[in-house]
Amino acid sequence: MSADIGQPARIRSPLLAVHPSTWRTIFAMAAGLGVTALLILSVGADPLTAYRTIALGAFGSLERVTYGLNRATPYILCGIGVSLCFRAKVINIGGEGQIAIGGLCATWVALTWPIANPAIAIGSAALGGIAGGMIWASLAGGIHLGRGVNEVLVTLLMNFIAVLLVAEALHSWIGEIGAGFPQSPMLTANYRLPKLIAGTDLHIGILFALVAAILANIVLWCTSLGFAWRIFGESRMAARYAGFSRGRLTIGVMALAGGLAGLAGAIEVMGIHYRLIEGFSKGFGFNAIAVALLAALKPWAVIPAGLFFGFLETGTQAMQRQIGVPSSLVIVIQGVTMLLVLAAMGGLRPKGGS
Amino acid sequence: MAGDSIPLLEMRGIVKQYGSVAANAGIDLTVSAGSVVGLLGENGSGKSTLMKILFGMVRADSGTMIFKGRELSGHSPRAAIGAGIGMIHQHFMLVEAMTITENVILSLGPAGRRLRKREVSRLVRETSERYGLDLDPFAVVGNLSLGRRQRVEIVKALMRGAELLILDEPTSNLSPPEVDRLLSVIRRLRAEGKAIIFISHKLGEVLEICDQIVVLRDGSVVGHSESDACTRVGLASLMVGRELDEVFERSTASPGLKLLELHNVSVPAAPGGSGLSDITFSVRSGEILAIAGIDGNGQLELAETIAGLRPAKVGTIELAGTDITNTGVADRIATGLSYIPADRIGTSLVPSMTIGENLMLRDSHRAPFSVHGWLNSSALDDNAHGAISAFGIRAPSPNISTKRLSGGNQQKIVVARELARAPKVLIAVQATWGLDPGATQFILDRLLRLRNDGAAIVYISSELEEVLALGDRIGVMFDGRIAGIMSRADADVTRIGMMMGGLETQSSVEEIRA
Amino acid sequence: DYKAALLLPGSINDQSWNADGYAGLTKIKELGFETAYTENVDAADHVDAMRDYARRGFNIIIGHSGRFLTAEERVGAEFPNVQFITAAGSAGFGKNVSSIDFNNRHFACLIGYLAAKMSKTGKIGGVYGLEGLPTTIDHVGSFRICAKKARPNIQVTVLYISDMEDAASAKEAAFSLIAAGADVVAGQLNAAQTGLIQAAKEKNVFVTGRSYGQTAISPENVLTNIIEKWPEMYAAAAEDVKAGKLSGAFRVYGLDTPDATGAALGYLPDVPYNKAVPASVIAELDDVKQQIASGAIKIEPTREDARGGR
Amino acid sequence: MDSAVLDFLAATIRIATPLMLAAMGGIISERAGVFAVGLEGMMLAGAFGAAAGTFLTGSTAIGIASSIGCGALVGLTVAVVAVRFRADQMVTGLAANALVAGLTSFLLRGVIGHGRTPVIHTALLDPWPVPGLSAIPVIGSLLFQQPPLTYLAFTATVPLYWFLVNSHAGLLLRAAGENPAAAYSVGANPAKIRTVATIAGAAITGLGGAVLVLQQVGTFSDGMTGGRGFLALAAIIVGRWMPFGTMAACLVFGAAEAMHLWVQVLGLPVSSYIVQMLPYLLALAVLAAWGRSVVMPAAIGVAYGDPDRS
Ligand SMILES: Nc1ncnc2c1ncn2[C@@H]1O[C@H](COP(=O)(O)OP(=O)(O)OP(=O)(O)O)[C@@H](O)[C@H]1O
Ligand SMILES: Nc1ncnc2c1ncn2[C@@H]1O[C@H](COP(=O)(O)OP(=O)(O)OP(=O)(O)O)[C@@H](O)[C@H]1O
Ligand SMILES: [Mg+2]
Ligand SMILES: [Mg+2]
Repeated sequence: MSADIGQPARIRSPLLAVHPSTWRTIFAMAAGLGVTALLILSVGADPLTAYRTIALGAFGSLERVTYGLNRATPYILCGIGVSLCFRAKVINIGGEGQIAIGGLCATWVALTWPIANPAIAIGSAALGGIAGGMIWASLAGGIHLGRGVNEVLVTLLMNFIAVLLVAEALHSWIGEIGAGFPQSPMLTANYRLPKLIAGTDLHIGILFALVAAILANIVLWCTSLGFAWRIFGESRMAARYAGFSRGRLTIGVMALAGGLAGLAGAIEVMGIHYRLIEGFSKGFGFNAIAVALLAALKPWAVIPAGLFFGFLETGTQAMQRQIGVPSSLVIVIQGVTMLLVLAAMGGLRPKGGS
Repeated sequence: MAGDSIPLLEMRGIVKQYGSVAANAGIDLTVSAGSVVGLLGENGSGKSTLMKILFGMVRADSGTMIFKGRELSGHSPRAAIGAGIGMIHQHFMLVEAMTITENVILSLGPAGRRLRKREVSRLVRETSERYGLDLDPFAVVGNLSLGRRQRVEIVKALMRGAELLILDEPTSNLSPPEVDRLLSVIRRLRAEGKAIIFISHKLGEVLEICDQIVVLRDGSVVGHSESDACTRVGLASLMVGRELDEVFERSTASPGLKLLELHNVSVPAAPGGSGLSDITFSVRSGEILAIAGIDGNGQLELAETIAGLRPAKVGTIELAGTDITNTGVADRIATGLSYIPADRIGTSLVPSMTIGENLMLRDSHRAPFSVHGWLNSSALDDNAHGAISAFGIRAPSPNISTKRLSGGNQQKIVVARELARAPKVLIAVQATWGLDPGATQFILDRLLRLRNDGAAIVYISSELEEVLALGDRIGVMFDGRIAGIMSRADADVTRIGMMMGGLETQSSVEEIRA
Repeated sequence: DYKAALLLPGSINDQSWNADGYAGLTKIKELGFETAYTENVDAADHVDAMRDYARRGFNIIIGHSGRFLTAEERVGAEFPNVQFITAAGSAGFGKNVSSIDFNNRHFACLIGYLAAKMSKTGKIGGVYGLEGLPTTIDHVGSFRICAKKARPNIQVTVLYISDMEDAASAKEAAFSLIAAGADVVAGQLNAAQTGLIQAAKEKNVFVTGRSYGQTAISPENVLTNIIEKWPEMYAAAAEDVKAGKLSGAFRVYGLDTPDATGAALGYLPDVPYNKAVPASVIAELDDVKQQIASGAIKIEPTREDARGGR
Repeated sequence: MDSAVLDFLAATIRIATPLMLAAMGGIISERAGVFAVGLEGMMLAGAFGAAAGTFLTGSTAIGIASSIGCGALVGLTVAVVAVRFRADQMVTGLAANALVAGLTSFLLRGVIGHGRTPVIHTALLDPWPVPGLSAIPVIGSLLFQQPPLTYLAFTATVPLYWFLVNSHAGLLLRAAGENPAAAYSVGANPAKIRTVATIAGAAITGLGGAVLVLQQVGTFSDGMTGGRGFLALAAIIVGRWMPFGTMAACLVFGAAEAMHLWVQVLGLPVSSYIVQMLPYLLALAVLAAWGRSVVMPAAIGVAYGDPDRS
């Protein structure tokens, strides 16, 4: 998990006056385009058109951009938490479950209290989501510390449980009677996130994400808590020697990550669906991990990484609609792109095992 | 004279640049078969780097190496081993999760493939017994003390065998008797016509064992001569580049009130370690209690228990009158307890973090480093610059990660941090481990100053010299107990030696309580 | 020139639900429509995808699952002259957002009746997903009710599994039913349906499927399949649009809508049942059909009828 | 009733088998210091290989071989990105999972199906009764009448254990996973070891996918591994990176899965969603009772390159 990308990779030969990783990146991009071109040709479509539709699908119009931003929001929010956890070597892969619980709690708040003032309404639902995520994550942290169960396992298993909890809730007390799909009743207007740009679907969630990223960066680098987390992540023994409490640091970082994931869930509910629907969190958790690691666990870098994911998705999906390639091809293209970007970034990583 | 025979190894113009640091600035080194070459130099002068290059762990920027008439170019440890070069690394290359036997098998390379575990463990036992290194082949390395790990490295090297053996500070963690045994081993190897490169900061050893001595400073050779033409003082000043007065000043102690008191402290033994049984002693303000003992007799446990890293199951610990038996590490730091552990990498230092950050490792949540939880970066920088100049830490900037520092310089950071707190009580374990004479003296100096300023110091070391030089009272640990504590006046080496060996224990409790 | 777009929750590889939907789209194509489709549409993309198609002048946008209804309701309001259709939806909105479905009650009832009649042990079972959905309640409840109609003392055991695509765990579910004595296994899963067929094949008990392809897997053991006629239903809707008729209704096709029944039991394209089904049973089934069509039999399943377990 | 117990145990073994093969592969790669997050993808690739190979050639032997090959290919990909280019191992694994999920579906339709989905049905491997042993009254039918890959899954643990603990190669492998620098200093090449281990492990994991296709469902459907790769990963951790412990863990997971079906068959007053939580709650409970997990291979997940530039 070590991703201290701080130090620049050494320049191998004077001929390469450039950061070697630059070449790698260029190569990776070229390779990526090449591979995807072949795949696209294989289904009888024209790669250039495909690329154009991807680009247009991602950035073609203000509206397209807003979709990408909305898509990126949960990845960024949840990714920030993941990056902090991984920094502290607390391998929390419970993002999906925390998002699900967050969405559930936010919905519950929204459906239980008919608050008129939108600001208060949204605020309280968001807090509900945050609290839910925090509690769910802290629970995982508690089991991990209390019983010494590896955190990866606890969070993984609790993902399954969380998703089933949401299903159960939708099937029983929070579900909409007679709906054709497991979903809650619609949220009232005052519980819907205001639009950032009128006439588009871009809701204010992205602002939360940006602010959170900046705050997280500040916490990590400018506070003694962040320092403690970094030490804790670098060496458990050093953390002990420094007198940090393993319990507090672990629960603390888990709770923070859970809160952010919970907020992401609340935002998906209040900003996208206006209701809780089954499987709304599907895959978000793992994407968030990918985003955080792609960002080399730097909270601020989670923003570009998250946007990369968001726009890659909107773009490739637009391509799927425009030139009718199978969705599987889209997934392949996303996978290939990611692997190549990773390989390119590898050059930035410090070498040496220990 | 060994020097006249055709050289086994010739290194010419070795250059290795680390960023702005010239670790090796064009070094020539010649070693002939059947001779021991001593490599001396301050911390950070480039010894380990040169050796790592020779062994293929690090690639030189330029320079040539000719071994047995063949040029070693772009080679790896595998090639080096193949060519007949062996190395004991300053920072151990051991797999902690594995047993000693498994580590040895690994080190044997392809040769180990055919060997059975049973045979190897037998060999390990034999070898360690023959050289008096006392190792349990089935012990898991992770549970071993530094001293034992050092022995494992030696056994590895001996069993692999090599025509040229590189020993990078092999004695740093050994007790005097172990050192003697190692030296006799080296003599035997030399007699067998093997060549040895011997790195140490202990001039006595070097003069005793080496045929030639090469002195490095700032990555270049500043002196090269037959050892019998050298004197301690001469070498020391050659290394440091200035005169070093050999014996250092120490005013007599003026003990004040008791700052640290242990009453019947007992701790159960952790796997592979020793426990503590019924430890009782006290240290007064302005007093140094130096504790000798063969590594692994509970010194580590004692230090950790006082520092708060191990709960004391039985007994009480008082710091300046307040009972700290059940308080955590942080509280003990706050009440003025400093701790310099033996284990540098990963415990007292975080290698991947910067010098500045490491210097505030244990005070990060206190002023000046942070106010209301906000880190104060200027305080961090000032502190770092201050420490770097005050302790002469060799580093281009306070913002480089400490893993780029030489062993000695790393230790200076730890000492700087723990002294900066102006502690009431200091627990120091092997504080001068791996430090060059200049640095060693510098640090012992600082400890004495701290004592003169009224702190109580517990100095734990397996180096008798140091213990005797430093302690106002001398204690000896054996098998998790205090075998005895005597005042500086009536400390005599043979008696201490007996105690260290568990052959004598002191009966009169009064003397302990004194 | 008319255009129709189809949004699918999964991949058309599944030889089941999504494949049916895709077949429906090809049928629309035959009617001279220009067609497009998107698979594996995540919840977060529903609105995006629909708007995009609507913008690009598609006249019919079909969401092939109840989960699309929310988004259609929303986007439908923005594009009043585009026909939005939710397959297996549960409601219509405004003038242009409609839901269509085949009548789960009718066909599940026939399956339940058939299963009960074919059982020797007096125990039958069914494996389903998404407990509690109206369509699921209709389907499972009717299965149980009609089984009891056929044989009051029959024991009906129902299992719900989380993943309707996971054939291996569906197979295990079937095994556990069979182990508990069931000798006829029904179910309504997606890709996982093949798991039921395999289990039945291995333990040599009767099973019902969802496509002729599943008959092919084990001709001896498959009694029949509920063949859903999405092509018909989509075609009907498409014709309306061509004729300029938009609909905001919730249409359910069943045995009581003779010209388009929405589904049918089929073993092979023109063979309704496995030859193992005695003529007498077939006669009874035809009779049941009549009564359902005429409304003589009314099936009103409740959550209780659709409960898991016995 | 003991027949019910037998059925339960049989189900446990069936469910555990694919997990075990996947996990054994995972152990090899993790012991060498490479996170096995890609198990899901390797397994899915193996399943695809088995289905495609058997479907195209009609020979299950070739199917098994190609499942090994496909698994290894994914391993190669992971190794190149995570070891050669030292990219983060966890995210590399996740990306590989995505890639395989898409590619298998794509190839199934695009290449084998020539644009439309082929209906793949493969014969299932027949049980190989062990002469003599299979005649033993109770356990005979349970343990010694299994299809070949099941025997393989169980017996593979023994040589794997021996390899890790006693063989020289195993020692090097573990060294690469515990302290690559030390391994390098004694002349080994950690990067090479990790590459080989990842590929070899992936090949074995691929067989786990083959089990799903050739021993259980006899067809390939998108994402048919349904998260089993991650369960296998969990089993490795529970089993503390040792074959026997991991085998036990897989059996526990299998038993939990089987049990939740049984609980449903018996019927509980709670909804199926609650019952479906059972396996996970049970796993958590077992782990919590188990107590603190040993620390994982020290250098797992730590990229290792030329220490010169450390
Ligand atoms: N800050 C600390 N304070 C007290 N004990 C600690 C601290 N850090 C680590 N330890 C101890 O060191 C051992 C190893 O630490 P480590 O945390 O890596 O184990 P772990 O099983 O990975 O748990 P975790 O993932 O929480 O670190 C643990 O058993 C723990 O008891
Ligand atoms: N990996 C590295 N990256 C950057 N600088 C390094 C690295 N290794 C060594 N150096 C620098 O090279 C110089 C020589 O280091 P080296 O370890 O060879 O000194 P040394 O003579 O062995 O010191 P000591 O006696 O303390 O072991 C030091 O200034 C050190 O900071
Ligand atoms: Mg851990
Ligand atoms: Mg050195």
